Amino acid sequence: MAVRVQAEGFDPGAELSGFACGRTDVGAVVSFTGVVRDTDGGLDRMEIEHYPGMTERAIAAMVETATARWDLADCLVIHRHGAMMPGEQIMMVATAAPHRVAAFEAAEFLMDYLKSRAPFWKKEFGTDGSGWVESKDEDEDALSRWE
Amino acid sequence: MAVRVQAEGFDPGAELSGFACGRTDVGAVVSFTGVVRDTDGGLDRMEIEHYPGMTERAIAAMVETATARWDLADCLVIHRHGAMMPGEQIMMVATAAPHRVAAFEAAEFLMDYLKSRAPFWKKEFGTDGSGWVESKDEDEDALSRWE
Amino acid sequence: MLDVMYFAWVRERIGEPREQVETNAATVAELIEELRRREERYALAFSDLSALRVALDQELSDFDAPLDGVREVAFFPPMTGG
Amino acid sequence: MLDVMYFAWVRERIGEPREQVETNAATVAELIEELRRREERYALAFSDLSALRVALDQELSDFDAPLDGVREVAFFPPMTGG
Repeated sequence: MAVRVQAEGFDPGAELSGFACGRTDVGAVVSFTGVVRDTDGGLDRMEIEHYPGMTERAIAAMVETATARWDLADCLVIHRHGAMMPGEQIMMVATAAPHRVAAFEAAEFLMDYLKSRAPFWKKEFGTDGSGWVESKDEDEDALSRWE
Repeated sequence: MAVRVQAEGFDPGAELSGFACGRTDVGAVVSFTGVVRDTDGGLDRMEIEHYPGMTERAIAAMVETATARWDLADCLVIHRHGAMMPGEQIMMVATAAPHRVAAFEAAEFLMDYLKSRAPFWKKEFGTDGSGWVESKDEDEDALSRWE
Repeated sequence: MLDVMYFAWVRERIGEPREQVETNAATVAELIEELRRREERYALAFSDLSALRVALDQELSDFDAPLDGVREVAFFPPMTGG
Repeated sequence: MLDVMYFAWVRERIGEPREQVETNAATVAELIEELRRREERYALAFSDLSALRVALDQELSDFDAPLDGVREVAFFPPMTGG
């Protein structure tokens, strides 16, 4: 189990290669990577603010809940803060489990909670000015699946 | 969209690094890797038989269905046949989409169909002899989610 | 003339991966009946149809499907990919 | 003496990321009332509580939570991680 909150970029492929490898009790590995999206071509950069200390605590609590709920062999969460360009990775979650359903569900659980319960705030800077990304009702609703 | 059916091993990390990268219309990348599991320590190797020709057709049809159903920017399926050792990768699915729900659902859809509708058969060789892996009712039931 | 293929334990019970079959069977079920009557190993392989799947020209099909125009028939147990 | 922190647009409206606040407020709601009365920028930042979240000592909490024993209070909009 590892949690990293960092400003530096990372390579999801390299992270996946080193994750839960050589373990014979693992049958399924799921990874999710979040990328800075710029559908309209008007985004210059994204800046992510976070709450140092609370971020690490909140993510560690999510990982602990996931580990108690699903049979997981390993779990990795990386989340960046600071400035990043379109196409760059924002964050990554990886889960390893004996069975595929546990690996998928735990990864989705962690993603849903990271979206709405980890203290990160995204601000977009583009050709039309800047603005804070607003939270979506559907992200809040997604949490009800896990109650 | 790429489908590879092969005897050779592969590196999921290297595959993920080259997948859908540098695209600014992608916000979410999900990967699933299936690994030869040996919980009891009695497995020497696994051999996967397949139906050349039908395998490629069946997987291509699944990818087509997924692409029609979800807003996907890219999709990758790799599945091995032949002999492999505990800890080795059996197969991999990767999906890239603007949004996380589509990427997750399409990856799970492809996994569920690969389990029960792609012509692969697993045989385990261990200290207690050899035997064909039996299909599970729960794998068949998983398909009903997508109907 | 049909190309008939066998996979996994069906192949092991029949003893070969494929063969050419001269038949006038109208459906998969009729073909299975013909094969069953041939030899014990066929009867054994086709003893429990609920444990078998069939593909016609590389598409999953049913036991009551017609063989009209079909060139390749494959019998195998439920798949265990992924 | 409380450490009060602000994030995202709350920080921008208040004009600083953190400050020390001398208060006898018993709850988060009382603290917000005190801050609101101070200056226009606070009134603006706290104008719509439905758009705000609060954490006490780095744990998400509620506006009616007591401040007894709390050292660090943080105000911010709904989170947008992931």
